[in-house]
Amino acid sequence: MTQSIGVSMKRKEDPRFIRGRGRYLDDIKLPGMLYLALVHSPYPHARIKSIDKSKAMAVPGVKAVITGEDLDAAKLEWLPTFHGYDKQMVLAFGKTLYQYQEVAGVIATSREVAHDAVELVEVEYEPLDPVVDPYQAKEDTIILRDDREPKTNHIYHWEVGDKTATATALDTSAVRIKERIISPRCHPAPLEPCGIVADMNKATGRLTLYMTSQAPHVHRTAFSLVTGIPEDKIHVISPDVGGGFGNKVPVYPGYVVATVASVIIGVPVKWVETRTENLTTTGFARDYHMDVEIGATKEGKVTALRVSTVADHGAFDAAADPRKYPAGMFGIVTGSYDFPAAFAEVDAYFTNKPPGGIAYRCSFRVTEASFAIERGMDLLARKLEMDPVELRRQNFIKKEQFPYSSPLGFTYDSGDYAATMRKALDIIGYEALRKEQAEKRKRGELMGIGISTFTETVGAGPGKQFDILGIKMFDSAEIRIHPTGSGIVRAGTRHQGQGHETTWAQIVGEELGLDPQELLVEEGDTDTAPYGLGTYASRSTPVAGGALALAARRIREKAKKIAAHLLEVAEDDVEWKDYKFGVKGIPDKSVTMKEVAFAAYTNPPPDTEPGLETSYYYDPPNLTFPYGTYIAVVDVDADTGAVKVRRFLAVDDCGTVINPMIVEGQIHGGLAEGFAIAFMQEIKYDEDGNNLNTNFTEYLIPTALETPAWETDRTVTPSPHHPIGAKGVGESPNVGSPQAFVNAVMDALAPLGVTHIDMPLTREKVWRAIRNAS
Amino acid sequence: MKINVTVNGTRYDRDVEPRMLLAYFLREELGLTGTHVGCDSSSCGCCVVALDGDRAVKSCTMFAVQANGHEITTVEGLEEGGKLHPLQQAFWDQHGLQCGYCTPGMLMTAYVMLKHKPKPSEAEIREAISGNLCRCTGYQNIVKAVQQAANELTAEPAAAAVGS
Amino acid sequence: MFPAQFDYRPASSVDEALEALVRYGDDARVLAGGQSLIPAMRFRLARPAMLVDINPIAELDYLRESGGQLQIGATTRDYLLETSTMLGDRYRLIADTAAVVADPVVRQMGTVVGSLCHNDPAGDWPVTALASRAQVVVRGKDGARTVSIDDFIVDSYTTAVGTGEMAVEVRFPTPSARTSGSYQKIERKVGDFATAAAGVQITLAPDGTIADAGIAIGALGPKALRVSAAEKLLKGAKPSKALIEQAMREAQTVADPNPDNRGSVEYKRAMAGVLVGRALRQTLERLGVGGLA
Amino acid sequence: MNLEWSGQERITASKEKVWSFINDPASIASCLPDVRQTNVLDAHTFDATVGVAVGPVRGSFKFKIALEPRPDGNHMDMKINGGGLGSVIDLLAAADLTAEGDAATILNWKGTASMRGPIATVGGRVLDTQALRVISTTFENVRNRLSGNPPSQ
Repeated sequence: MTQSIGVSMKRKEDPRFIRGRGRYLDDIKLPGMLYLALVHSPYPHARIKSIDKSKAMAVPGVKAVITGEDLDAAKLEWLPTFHGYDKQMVLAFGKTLYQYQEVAGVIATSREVAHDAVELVEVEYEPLDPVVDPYQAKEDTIILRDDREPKTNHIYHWEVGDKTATATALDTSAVRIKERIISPRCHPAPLEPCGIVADMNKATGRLTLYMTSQAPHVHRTAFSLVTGIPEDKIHVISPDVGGGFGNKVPVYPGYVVATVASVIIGVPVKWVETRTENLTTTGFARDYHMDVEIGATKEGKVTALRVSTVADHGAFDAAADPRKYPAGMFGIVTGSYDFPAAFAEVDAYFTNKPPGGIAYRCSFRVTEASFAIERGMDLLARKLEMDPVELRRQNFIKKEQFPYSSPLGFTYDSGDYAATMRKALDIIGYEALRKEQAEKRKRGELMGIGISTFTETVGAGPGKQFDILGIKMFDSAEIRIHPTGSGIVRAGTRHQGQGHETTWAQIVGEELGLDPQELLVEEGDTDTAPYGLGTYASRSTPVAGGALALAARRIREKAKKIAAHLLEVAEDDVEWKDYKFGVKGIPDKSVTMKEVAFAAYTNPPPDTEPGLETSYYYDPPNLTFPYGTYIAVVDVDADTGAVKVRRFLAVDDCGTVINPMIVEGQIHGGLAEGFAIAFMQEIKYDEDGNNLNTNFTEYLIPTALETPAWETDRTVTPSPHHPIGAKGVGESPNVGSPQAFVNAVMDALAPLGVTHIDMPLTREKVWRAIRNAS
Repeated sequence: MKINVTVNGTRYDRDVEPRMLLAYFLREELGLTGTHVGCDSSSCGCCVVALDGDRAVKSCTMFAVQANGHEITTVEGLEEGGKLHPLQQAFWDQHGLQCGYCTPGMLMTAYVMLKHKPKPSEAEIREAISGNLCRCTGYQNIVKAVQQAANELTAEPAAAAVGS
Repeated sequence: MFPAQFDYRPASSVDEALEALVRYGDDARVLAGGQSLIPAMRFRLARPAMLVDINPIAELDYLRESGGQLQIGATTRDYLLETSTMLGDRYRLIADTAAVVADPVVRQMGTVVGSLCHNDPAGDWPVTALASRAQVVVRGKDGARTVSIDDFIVDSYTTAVGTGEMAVEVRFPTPSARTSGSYQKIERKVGDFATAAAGVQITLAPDGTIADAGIAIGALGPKALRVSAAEKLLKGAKPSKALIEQAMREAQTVADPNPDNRGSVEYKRAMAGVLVGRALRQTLERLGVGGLA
Repeated sequence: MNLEWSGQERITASKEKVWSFINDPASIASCLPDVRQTNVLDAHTFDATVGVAVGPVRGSFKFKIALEPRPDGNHMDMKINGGGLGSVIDLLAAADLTAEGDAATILNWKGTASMRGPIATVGGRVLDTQALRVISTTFENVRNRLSGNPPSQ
């Protein structure tokens, strides 16, 4: 056997996907299955005066029409949100709180008939004035949630850091910047929509839920808590997931209504959302309005950071943040810089918009924080008339400062920010680009170079701090090695394209000296997989990856006993070397793990249990802190406001790299989403609360033609506390890139005096900024 | 309405409602679930199939009744004699897929494109797949995969000559 | 989403199609490429009771030069024009347009005539048809009539095709040798409806003056609009920077856009000028007249 | 999505005649374009079903219409709330009357439309102007009826 970790092994999951043999949710077709379609409110805020089901019920093939009142009678109308501070309606009950809110469900023999009948459900609304802007919500002139006490739209205030010291430091700083920086509402929009097939088997009393789920175990527990069905009677299966990006973490009304219908009718019920339902009702992301202030000395040494945020949470507080962290890991807002003082606060408000606040391809609220600090540093550089690279270099947390205690409470594990930035500057040819820019500026051409030297925190997380529904955010692995030396590996995570079937096999193969090709990885079935918290927030490798390595080491410990037995030496004389067990001092005497596996079943030592399997629940001692330097080079067309991204370089440091090919693929994908967020992706509401981006003709996903070509490289600074030194990478590119694009455009417009434009940087916004400046 | 459609070389006779979209005909009537549906607005291209071998079409924007008397090739029809089509192999080799949801549509769009344009440039590949969305890969490895397949498909006769 | 129920009639000849269109009147729609109609049906905005499918009519699938015209049949797909070598330099505006309609997969189903009949205010073909002074052949029970494109595109989504009629062909006059064109559009991404678009076709006289000019803009009003004032200005004049700037201003005057997610009235109107300027410069460059930037 | 339109009609009838006409639900209802069904509820309100057809988009909207005359006899607000195609359209039409001698009246009108639901985005590009045409055609028909011209559609 040879090395498994660090090898660009081709993906084990691909053979089924390239043949069209993946099995996604909508591919599941059970005998007698019925279909659910939902009725939605056209009003963002309205009282429901009446619902008339009769015409819909009369359509041949319609089996049931379910309303909020029906659910309330069954005590299933309200759903607890994940962090437990709020609850949300399953179907609109009494009033609707956002446009497209689910009002009723129609169950029918086909999708077409269900949609036909949806049109015939007559709902009488009494429109109410909507609250669309979180700053308007703050006024409390219209109270959205009648069901809550006290009567206010304010959800919570959260703060971290030394408020007084920060204020003092800012007040005495020679140079200060202040800007309202908005991370606009957007949506993950994986290409596979969300869906469920709920199958209540009245004979066995078991409820099987096929769900597009990034966290099947958590969903099992949640369904048990809501319905009162014992957890052993619920079986959640998350089949192949066609992209998630955070969208498939929450529990949605469609899931609940389909489940209720299956429980009542006793046949399987399928619900697959339309793209419009996906964009208008399921987990949105961001919507943070951040007032960022940075103080510095005249020489460019930062003195303090203060960020005050207004968060728009929509109609229910269903943000998918850990219980004790309502604003997630927003405290990472000091970024890669050594701030002597810092303070951050977040106030969240209800508005007439759908609930969510999910971590869209990022750890909880890390994208917002990273955007704020990286934009802030550029604004400060501008004010100081300093090269943004130089400002960053001066203020980086230095290599020797790790482990670094940040003023907002994190302990950064490892990093060498200056070295990574240096590498990026060399590759992109920074000096030459600045020279070219200077020449272009003389000719009036708009060229910009944008840099982002971000640090994120991922891998939630240590159980003493992080939980969901009270469940600690550990993760798990189970390994069974078969007699002939192949095996099955199961984890509590659920991949959606990240390549776990390959990388998990590589971790276990590396630890055990087995061929990853012969290690089958299975996830997503709660009957077989060990309990885990799922895949989101870049937690799979930092948490489950640790569990896998440690489970494998447990196997190895037992294997060592068996090896000693086979080698007829004392256990102390056995050493694990070159992926096999040898005898200290006797080079040619060894046994392979395959031989050990066979012996575990055929010839175990007399005092040892037969078999070779184990599980491990890993509670990580700390979060991990991946980082990187991203550089964008852009050209701006002053006539139209169009931005052309000429080059984009990402130099990432995610610690130990398990599969370089997969890591690079993750970075490409995250960069494309960061590009989309910077330039086109937004969920916008007009003043009446109408969603203006209800399908892919208006919610813009870039194609291969708009998306730039990506250049990537890396440095490797392993995490000291992670069993294999890995930090996680799936989200770095999405967290780190938007600000590189925006900084580049602002740099291009610098000669005109333009300092900030809110994302997305549409042509018109850029054009307007240029026109207003000149 | 009664229709006959040849899919991946097999003729199927079915009675369908006129409103049944071709994508759902393939998925629900024929069980060929490799063709996916990702939107309602003809935007995403997850549902692309080949019509009569020479046109890539979005099967969610075509009714099954329109396919009456025509030949459809889906992702399931790419493999020949147990051997992956060079495009399938290239997507695997180049890590041209992650979640796999857009993959069948991408493969079918590229499959038709390479028939008309056997030696596309990178820009031409990006243009040709711009009716297909991908959320995972950032497109770069898809472009590389199509390039690999194009090279292999155009090199094949030469390789065969060497072999004989 | 799933369309509401409808009846379906595949037609094997124009007469058969017309018979169905007459019988079902306003409840019937012609199905050609279906790339606008079917999504509208999926959203249940369009719900025709009868779809008359003209795709089986083999005789409507052609692209030919005949009698001083480029003739395109009602089921001819955009991609055929995109890939045709017949268009050459003279039909440059048409070739330009065919390469940017919707997205490359949609173009393999979508038709030129269907797009004209749909007459989306942001459609590409109405712009190009105006700039190149096309005509549409409309057939009814009592025979065919030829309608100039200016009369054909009546209003948003409304054309001169009456109940019981169908468009069977679009004709573009074959221009003289010293003709070229350019189609310019701003779209937020591939497949998006245009934020603004401009089509230009110019024929140069032997003395280097402009013998004929067609200029139209799209997505900038209730329908594609002809910039007549600019056309008049150019005709007989010698190409110059000042002339182009005047034409740009005329385009801005003609533009009457609606605000939407793509942009404000102000932005779109400004783009009317920018795009007409770019299309004029590119056309003239293609005719060997440079130095106008 | 909000849209605004305005217009003017010159009606060859006295202001009093116009005022009483536009105060009568049955009269106003008869002036709606492509009206399929009306039902007068009381002296100031009525229901109407109006056909909508633009290109491929065909359907009908059910409106509840409330007339709110100002006591001065010069100004009328019409609140038109309704829905169809899974969406909601709220129209507000305001008419101001000015006498031009005894035999003619100038009717200045202003309309705003707000749309919610699928048509606001998907169909907005199709239906925005159509919504306002309901108002403009209605006032045109008021003019034609009172001036003795044939109605527009």
